Amino acid sequence: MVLDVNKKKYKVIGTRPIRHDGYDKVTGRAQYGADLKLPGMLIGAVLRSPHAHARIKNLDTTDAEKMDGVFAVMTAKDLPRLTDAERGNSEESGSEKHLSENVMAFDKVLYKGHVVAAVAAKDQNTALEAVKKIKVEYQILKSVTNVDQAMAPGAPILLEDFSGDHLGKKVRKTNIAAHVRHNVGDVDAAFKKAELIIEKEVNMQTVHQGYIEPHNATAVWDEEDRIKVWTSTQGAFDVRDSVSKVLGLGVSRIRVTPMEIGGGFGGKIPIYLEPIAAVLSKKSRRPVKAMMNRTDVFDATGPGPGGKVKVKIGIDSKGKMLAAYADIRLEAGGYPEAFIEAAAKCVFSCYEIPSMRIDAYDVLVNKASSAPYRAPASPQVAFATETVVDEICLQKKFDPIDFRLMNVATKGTRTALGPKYRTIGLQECLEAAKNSDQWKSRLDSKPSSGKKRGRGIASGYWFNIGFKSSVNLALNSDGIVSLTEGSTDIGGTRASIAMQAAEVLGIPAENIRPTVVDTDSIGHTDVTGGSRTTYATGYAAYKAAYKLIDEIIEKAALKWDINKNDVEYSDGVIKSKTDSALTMTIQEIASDSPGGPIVSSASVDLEEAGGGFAVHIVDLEIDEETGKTDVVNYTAIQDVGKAIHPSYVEGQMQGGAAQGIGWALNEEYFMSDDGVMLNSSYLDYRMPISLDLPMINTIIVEVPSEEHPFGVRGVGEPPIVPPIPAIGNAITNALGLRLLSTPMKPSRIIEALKKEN
Amino acid sequence: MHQFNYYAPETIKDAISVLDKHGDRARCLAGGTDVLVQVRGERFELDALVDVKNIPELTQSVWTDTHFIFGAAAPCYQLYEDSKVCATFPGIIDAASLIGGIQIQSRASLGGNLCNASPSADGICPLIVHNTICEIAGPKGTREILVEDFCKGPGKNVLEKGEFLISLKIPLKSSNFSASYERFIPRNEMDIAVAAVASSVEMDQGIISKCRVALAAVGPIPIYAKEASNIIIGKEPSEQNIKLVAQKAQEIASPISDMRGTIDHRKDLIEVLTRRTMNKAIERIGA
Amino acid sequence: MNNQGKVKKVAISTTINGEEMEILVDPYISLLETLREIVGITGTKEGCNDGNCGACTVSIDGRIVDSCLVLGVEVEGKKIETVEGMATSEGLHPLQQAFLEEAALQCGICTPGFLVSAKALLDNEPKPSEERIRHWLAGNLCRCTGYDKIVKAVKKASN
Amino acid sequence: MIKVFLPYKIREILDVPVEIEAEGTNLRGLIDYLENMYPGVKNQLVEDDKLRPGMSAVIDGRTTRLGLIQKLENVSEIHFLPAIAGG
Repeated sequence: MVLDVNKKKYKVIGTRPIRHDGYDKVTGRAQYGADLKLPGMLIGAVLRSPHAHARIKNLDTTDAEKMDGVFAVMTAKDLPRLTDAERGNSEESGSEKHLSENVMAFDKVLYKGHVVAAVAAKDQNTALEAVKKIKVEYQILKSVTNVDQAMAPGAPILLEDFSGDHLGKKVRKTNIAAHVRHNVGDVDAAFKKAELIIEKEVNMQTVHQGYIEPHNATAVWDEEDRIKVWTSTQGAFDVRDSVSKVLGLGVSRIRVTPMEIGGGFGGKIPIYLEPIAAVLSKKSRRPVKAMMNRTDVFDATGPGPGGKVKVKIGIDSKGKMLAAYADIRLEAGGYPEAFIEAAAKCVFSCYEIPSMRIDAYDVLVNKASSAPYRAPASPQVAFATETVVDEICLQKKFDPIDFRLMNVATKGTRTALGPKYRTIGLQECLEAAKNSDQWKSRLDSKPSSGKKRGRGIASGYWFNIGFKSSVNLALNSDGIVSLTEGSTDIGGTRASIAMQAAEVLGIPAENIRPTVVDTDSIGHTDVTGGSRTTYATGYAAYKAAYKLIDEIIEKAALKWDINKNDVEYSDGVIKSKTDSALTMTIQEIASDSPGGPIVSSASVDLEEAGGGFAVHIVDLEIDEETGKTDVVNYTAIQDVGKAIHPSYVEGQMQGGAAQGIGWALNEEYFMSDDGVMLNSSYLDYRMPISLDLPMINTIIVEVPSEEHPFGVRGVGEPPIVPPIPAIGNAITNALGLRLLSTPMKPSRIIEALKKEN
Repeated sequence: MHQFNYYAPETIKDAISVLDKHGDRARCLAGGTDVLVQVRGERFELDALVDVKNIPELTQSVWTDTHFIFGAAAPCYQLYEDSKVCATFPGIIDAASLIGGIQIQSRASLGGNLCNASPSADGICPLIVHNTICEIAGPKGTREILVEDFCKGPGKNVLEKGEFLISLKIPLKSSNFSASYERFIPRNEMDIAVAAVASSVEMDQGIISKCRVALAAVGPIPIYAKEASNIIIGKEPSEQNIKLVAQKAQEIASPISDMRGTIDHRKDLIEVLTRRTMNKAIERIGA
Repeated sequence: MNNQGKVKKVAISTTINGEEMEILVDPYISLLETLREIVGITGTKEGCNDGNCGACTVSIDGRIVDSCLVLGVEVEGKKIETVEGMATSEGLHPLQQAFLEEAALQCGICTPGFLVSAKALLDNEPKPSEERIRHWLAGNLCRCTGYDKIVKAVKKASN
Repeated sequence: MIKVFLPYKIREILDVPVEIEAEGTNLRGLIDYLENMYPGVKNQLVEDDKLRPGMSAVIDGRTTRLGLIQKLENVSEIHFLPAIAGG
């Protein structure tokens, strides 16, 4: 269902053409990173630390080097040393030093799976055997794997030469990489006026993005010190920048070709194997391909941070929110960046609250360095806030949608970080939720199965980044337009970008041929992430299409020898405004365009899309004897601004909901006491399978963004935010008890039920 | 991974000779769904992997006057696509149709599941409650052993050097017999049992004349819960009596806490699943 | 006793997507690796290499398997079908067409496995219910779609 | 005059009130104006004649991508905030 708030009529936008890359993907022709084979190519393998925290006392690669079939062995000594500890405080993507040390440990390993050495050999099996011959002497250190352990006095310190930033003060010997605060209004005074104050603290286990394709990278380092990299990434230019920093080479020495990508969800933004493949290639003078296995992926990539979030909200006698406070502690992993600023931005994002204070802590723990995971840190904080909101509704007998509407954030609402919202669509989403079939349906509280049913609702937010994108267009002699762009296509963005150019040009989507190209072939384009691709790269395509029309008009005017102001273009046809006999199609102008082919290019550097909100409703069925929870009905409602290709918009909403459901119910890093993830396989990580989910109903709400010509907002991230609290609230509705830790797995439900009785 | 050779003998004799030659550096390959993962994960090193699927006895099934005999390497689908097996042994089918997904069921066998001797194996408890017998061949000839005596510890079984499992023999039962198997997993497929129970019941004029209950994932090997089973023999299948069996089974269970479940939850589950499988088995006799 | 250096490649003859071929494989490599590295068809994907994601699903004599859990040497004399064999000169298989029309793929890495699995289902059961489809596809993980559109596409192809 | 809000930690370090008023035709001018009022502010916000990495300026709800050259016309409030990366 699409609720069309935006009444504009479009020809291409809002239709559902077959995606341009679809044929390659259903026939097995599409080339993913692991499919690449280059002449003379070697296979790289890495040695990983079995310990969560240890000092490397000695590293001996002699035996590996001597093995038959081994062409190169590499350690961190082969990387330039970067000592810029100061920049470790950068919120952006960590310092060069941390970036490098995460790729390969220099003198200390900070998590199980941390790479310490690498080998290139004639085949996979030889490479793996050679890796086993590398001898490492470790001094094992005590590890910390959660925020409580890491923040405790006397905790072992992960980064010994690093200073944390605690409200602007430099602090040495701390695992708190950053403590930030945001403050709006007088929170303490506002709480004093509150009639009811509810406070809850939630605990989140670490989770993984879970993309099916393991990381991979292939590299060739040539005689001119130029490097070609082929990899599975969400951002070819980010890989180029990161590899350039780690290897100390200018960006233009590095060409990154993004291969088809088998899922990312944020986890394929960081680099891992790329510099290693490059150095192995340099040493072996052969192309080198390196790939991770599934255990490597769990141990050493991702994860999405676990942590603790405490939220306190005070309301007045009518139910208006007066004050809110949040204490957010998230795991950064071995190096800083747990997305605490994003957490602060999201925690109270759905509500208008006059006074707010947020304290957030970025905490180093002995786990892989956290990577963004779909709306990074927003699900964690939404779990706390939406639980508190649900508790208020329960205690004060408010209808959960009416209460949310009474306190809803709208245009002009001041956010916790300070700025006021521009046009947003949360209110419209809540109203759509209220009118949805599921919300209006009666919940069968005593189904024939004898199990308990419950319904929950929650809201969520992600702010949709903007940033840089570039697009080139070329009109071919057959009237087809080639579109080249730099955004890797994880889920149909070739189509959504091409459709925006097609709309402007007034031609069918199939007449645009989109290609994702390497970093030498297009202007800088930021990551496919932050829900920015359809928004920002689509905007660049929109601009490029208008420039192409200018070119077409100019060339037509030349050809007809008339003033270009007398030429008009519409839907692939060029006409003279003054002489009705003068008309031609774009094929005609393209096949014989005076002064050269018709091309255009455009770039953008955008601010945020204006924010996307989602509201989810879930009906659960719980077996009180076993604690098993099944999702029986689900509706995802979301303001997407404008749905370019509604099928892929629905797909994002459904996929995000599915990931959130998995996170809520079963997914977790189950750690041993010495910091090892014990369930590092798909078997035991327990992502949802087809039998675990019902059909996921979608309601697309369209409140156009003020920042985009078609009103596009980011779509990918908001839908992972509401599922966890919605499920938590549904469990409360079913059983009359509340779970405050993820995953809300069967054993926890049984434990809680026993405690109740 | 250490490199190994592949052998595909066509007779039991040839298989024994390869297995005997390589001792514990050889393993049988049936479905491969455990052994290939383990050898890749370097749980052990092999010089020889002996594919037993080309030996006719290992994949055939035969009905005799007294037994249903099926090859140790017969894949799960071979059982659940056989309507006679489904009608006769629904308790066995419960397990055969939920091991892994369809892909795994194309390859994995109950014999392989047994040899792998995992405490949480789905196939072993149903075999136990059917009084199933293992036929083993080795350098010293063949021998038979009850399934409940086959496992010796996690991943350990009674097979001696050069021996391998040929087939499984289920004694034929009266029409007053049935069985059921249920496991608890947090998802709906593709999981390892957190706890599981198989129950079989034989009724004689409204009274339970025979009963067997077996428990998985609550001890180092799948457990035949004899004391629990015996409680109800000679009694009516009342809710109360079944509850007593379930409580005893819960007592017998001695699980550990690990990533798949906690001690408390596993013990609770054993109680629930014993009741459910007992009831299901009894219901099946009626039907 | 150590094997190193004594393990010889094995010649096998097999039929892949209708084409009979003789190939030489190390006895310890999987069918997945055989297809990707020896035969050189890479439509069959590796997601976990331990039988828990189904991205490497192929069919052997009409039955679907995880090709990571089959040895290359085991397929002597057998008929293998992979995603590359689904489309014919007539065009896409109805499942491939339905996956495109229903937007049943996002990143596409799991798609070959789902297609091969679903084909085996429809070959035997032309009109499966939603529940049956979900049960049949339980061995195929998808992290992008939430399965909704995949199930719908299989339904559509069955009509 | 434009209302300006600085990040909590800069306010703490330099003892700046929550809300201050300043003016400028562009962001550079506004920051110079702030520097006159609260010496040290510029160093907190600017590095190498650019907004510091990790610092962003939100002008009436829109995060400027132009940095110091951003023109300020009919602006009522500006928030300086840590830049936030996405996933």
